[in-house]
Amino acid sequence: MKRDFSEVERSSLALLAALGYRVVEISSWYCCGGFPGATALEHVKYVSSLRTLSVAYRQSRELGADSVVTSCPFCYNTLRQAEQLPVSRPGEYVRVADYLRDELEPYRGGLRVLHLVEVISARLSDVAKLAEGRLRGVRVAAYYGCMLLRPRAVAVDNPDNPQVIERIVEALGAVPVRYPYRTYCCGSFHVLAEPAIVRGNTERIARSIASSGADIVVTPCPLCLYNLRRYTNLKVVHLSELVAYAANLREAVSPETLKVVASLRGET
Amino acid sequence: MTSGIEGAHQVREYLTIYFNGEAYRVPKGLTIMKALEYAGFRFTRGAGCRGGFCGACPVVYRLPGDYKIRVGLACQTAVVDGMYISLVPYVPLVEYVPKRGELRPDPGYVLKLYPEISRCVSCNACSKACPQGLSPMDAIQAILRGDLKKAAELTFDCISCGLCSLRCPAEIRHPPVFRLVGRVVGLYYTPRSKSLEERVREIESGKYGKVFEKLLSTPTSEVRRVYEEFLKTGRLPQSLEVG
Amino acid sequence: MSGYPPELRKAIEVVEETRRERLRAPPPRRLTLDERESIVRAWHPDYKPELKRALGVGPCKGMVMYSTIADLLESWPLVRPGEVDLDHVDYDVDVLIVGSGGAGLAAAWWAVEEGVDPTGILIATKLRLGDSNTVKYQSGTQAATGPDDSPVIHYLDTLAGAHFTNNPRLVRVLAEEAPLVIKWLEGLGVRWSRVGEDLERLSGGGASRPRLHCCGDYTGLEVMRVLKDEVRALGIPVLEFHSAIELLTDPETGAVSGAVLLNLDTGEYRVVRSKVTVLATGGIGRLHIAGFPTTNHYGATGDGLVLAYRVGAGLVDLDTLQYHPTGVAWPEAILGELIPEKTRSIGGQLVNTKGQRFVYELEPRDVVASAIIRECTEGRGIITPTGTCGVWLDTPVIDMLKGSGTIRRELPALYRMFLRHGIDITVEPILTYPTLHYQNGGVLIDEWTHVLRPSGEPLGGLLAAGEVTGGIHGKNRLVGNSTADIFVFGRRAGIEVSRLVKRLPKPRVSLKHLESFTEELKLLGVPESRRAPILLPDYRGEAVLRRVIKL
Amino acid sequence: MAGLRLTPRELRELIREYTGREVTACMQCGLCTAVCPVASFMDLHPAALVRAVQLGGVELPKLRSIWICVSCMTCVDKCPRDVAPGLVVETLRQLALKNGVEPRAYSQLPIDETTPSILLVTYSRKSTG
Repeated sequence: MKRDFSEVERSSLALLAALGYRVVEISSWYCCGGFPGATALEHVKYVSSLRTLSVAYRQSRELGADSVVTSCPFCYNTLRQAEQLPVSRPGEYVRVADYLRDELEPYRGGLRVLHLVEVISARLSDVAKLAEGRLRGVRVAAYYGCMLLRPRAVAVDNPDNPQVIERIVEALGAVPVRYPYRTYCCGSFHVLAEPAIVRGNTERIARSIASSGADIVVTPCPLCLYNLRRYTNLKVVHLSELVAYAANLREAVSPETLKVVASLRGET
Repeated sequence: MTSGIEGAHQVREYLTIYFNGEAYRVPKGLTIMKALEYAGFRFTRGAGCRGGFCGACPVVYRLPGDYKIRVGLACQTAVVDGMYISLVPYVPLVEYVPKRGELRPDPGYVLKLYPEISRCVSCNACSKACPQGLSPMDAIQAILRGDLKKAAELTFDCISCGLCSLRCPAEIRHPPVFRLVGRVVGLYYTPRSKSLEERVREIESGKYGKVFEKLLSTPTSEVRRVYEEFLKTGRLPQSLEVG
Repeated sequence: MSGYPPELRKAIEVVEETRRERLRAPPPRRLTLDERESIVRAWHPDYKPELKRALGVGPCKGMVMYSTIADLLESWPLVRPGEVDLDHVDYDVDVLIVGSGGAGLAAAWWAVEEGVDPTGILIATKLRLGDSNTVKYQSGTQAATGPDDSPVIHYLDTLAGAHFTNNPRLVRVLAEEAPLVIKWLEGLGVRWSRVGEDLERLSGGGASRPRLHCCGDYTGLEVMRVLKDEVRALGIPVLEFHSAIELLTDPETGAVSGAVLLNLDTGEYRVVRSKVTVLATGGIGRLHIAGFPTTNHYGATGDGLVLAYRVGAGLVDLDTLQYHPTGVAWPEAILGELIPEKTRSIGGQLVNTKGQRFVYELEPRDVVASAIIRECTEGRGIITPTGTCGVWLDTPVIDMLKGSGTIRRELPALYRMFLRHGIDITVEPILTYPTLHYQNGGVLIDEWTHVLRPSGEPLGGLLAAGEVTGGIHGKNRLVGNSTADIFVFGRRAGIEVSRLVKRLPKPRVSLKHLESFTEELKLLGVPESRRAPILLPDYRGEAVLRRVIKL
Repeated sequence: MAGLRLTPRELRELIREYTGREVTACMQCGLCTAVCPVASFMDLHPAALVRAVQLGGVELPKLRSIWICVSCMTCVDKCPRDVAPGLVVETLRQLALKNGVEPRAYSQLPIDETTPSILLVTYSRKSTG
């Protein structure tokens, strides 16, 4: 994300600061690999997230923090599943923990893994105050993607009918718009080798959003953002950027997003 | 007082090492390279600077009764009794050779040439295999995040021995990647020295020509006196001052 | 667990006792020029007549030099005229570069830069591309790039450092063009160490201004990986593990017209015909002259001297060698490896068994080496368990003077080298004794790297650059001048190649020059078993060597 | 390549061991195929794939479905019999990858300087062994 979607990191950090949180980057964290190990055959895929959690846990003792926040749904999904590993799949956990033990004290529990959307939805009144109706009347369609909702054990909200982003939109003073394909997969990594899949899925999503009369689409996932922007002409921005814009943190919002939002209100 | 050449051994303790499965009695205190030579092997490949700089002599070994695979440089690792040694004279790392002027300052350029970096599962096997004690994993992670400067700093002391790549489950070719990152950072992220540019301009304008011609035509004894004077005062005589 | 055995740990206590006092006291006084010469004359191996003799063959017959080098030059060729089929030329090129260290690669790069077609160049190297002494150099390259410095002062330092025995014309080229090569390498992306925006310049022995340019502690490695990358990017053909064993000459003119290479893997020979040949074969440390260990790389066996001498080249200053004052004296595993001069530049102190400093650490190299040999010979050195002698180089004082972490930051390679043997140089001092480091003299060349006959007349078709050449450093080289030499004269060789290639015709090849040479060897009664170039040193144990059957 | 020639029974045991699910529990209700966002691009849609595993095993080198599945886990979430088709696919995919079968060669991918790291990483995790 630091390389390709730095605007998401910038706006998220600004937003968390505006909400009064002291955020410290984990001293050494490791690429989560995107997909957690679905089967017992893939426990090696938990090495990076468990090591990241171990470092975060040690750091949290020093800072008196109790949770890990990320803006990326992939990182959230893998870290959350890793956090649950000692309980959910103890056999695999022990193998990975033993492997890490000659490097550092492996994570055993005591940290909460949160996605940015959960942090915002816990502070809706404050967000509303910050927003001061900057987005009043704007019709916003929320596109969730997959990694925040499935598997169910790590979902931030009810996977069939999530409301968390819609509630945030309302807090911003905008109008949430619902449509059938909110949790439909955008085609993910197929954009690289099987683009037809992504074109098919994103067009279906775009048609559904268009019929719902939304002015702008907001998504929490950088890869969905990449796919939607590439194959549709939807006005789509990352959730953290929209909320940051609404909270008047303009310097933390990328120029492209500012242009998109400006075009909504007919501002010059 | 011996001059310290290898041959000058007093009473020596001996120990046994195993090379290619064969046992050899060699003097204690030698490096693996010197011990094998003592035992009668002559290196053509797998030896280079003999000082720990060129990465020609990676070696993999196990100690008796210990499952751990250990690594080192044959020219820098002292022999241990019961050591099981196998030399790695060549690590197959198919390298992309960029043409002149093709290097780009953009992390995407590195990923385009070596996309397998994104297969890194952060298992840290590479760091355990680094005889220089570096962390190739942290460098690969830095590249994935687009922080080429940090990756270059972490791998400055890398001698391209290739042992990390031998242990990497994602089959990443670390040495060529780190060389490429080093070149890109050297070319695009390192400031050019202004004083150096100034001095080169002076030299190319022939500014020092006259003084050198004068010095070349001055008898050595005179030049020696000028230098002795210079050592005391720290200044050249007026006649040799450059304009 | 310290890597030192009990008896050495006891000797360290003496060093620790005097450390506090030494930190306060000023360093020993700098010697005057006369004092320098007297200590060198008294203790330096260069002034031990029993190590030397007159050369018995060839154009420089009668010249006094180290006996080991004389033996090398008075050896039978590896190739006998009948054995080699010269009609079948394997590689027909414009320029053959023998050796792929700093000089060889600089020559190759600049030849292409000045217009030579890369495919017309062939680099033949004994080991891998880039395996050389250059890879190992740490203390940096001397070049007068600083505002308070000037090439004129660098010129005078170099002359004085060599006790005015070097060729002023060559020294001028070195001093005047050293900044150009630093700029050239910076342009290629070499990451010279920096202080803020500007280059970091360290002081070195014999240099009256700080002008050593380093790349951290891996200067040679950084420069060479950039040059190797460039040479590969230019598409210049390279033959690795191909050692030049004999030059070829034009039967009429005697000009050099190529070489016979030996494939070290397969044992086959290859015939190369080239309009110009550049010798960049490096030094001779691996001959272990006077029984000294060496800092040199595995292939530094002085092949270039033999090849050039047999075709009539002049030689100079082979009665002098540079013994780097601070080689590793203990542990045995890394005996003779380099402890870079930077260790002393940033504060390391030389201390004898009584815990006293006995010489100003940044005197020229031959002076410091002589002082250490004096201390050891007069019993103020430590005898190690393996029979070698050494004085202490007190490294912990560096962190005390410059702040903790300085050693780890400035000398990571040295720190790593000793830590591998259980010695932490930030806490414990290290034992040091001079080690054979550099071949001051070598093949006679002019300002454009043409190899000269003893008469001074250029020998056609043959250039030489780098440590193999002589005349630039006279009887003693200053720190950092060797790498300045290989890049400055490597560059000039490349430029000269581009001029020669345009006008030289395709030469004829022969081994005619061997006829007169082998005649003299027969006259001198040199045994046929003594053959050169030796390509690689033979370190097999005595027990093995006694029973080896040469197939 | 030995791992590719498993009998149906061996495959079922492997799936039980790696996913903790019984592939025989599937009653072919087809819900997984209905909710799968990429089913239309597959040669064996999820329900058909589970059926194939139940009956006769699969020809891994030729099977395309395992490369099309994006692990969005919707089918796992919806399956009334907890057969977790997504995990069945994942087991087959890992089996293939670990035996050297890959959907396409890395070098032919249209990767350029703008391809985001997140895309490369997710693609590699699912399509390279």
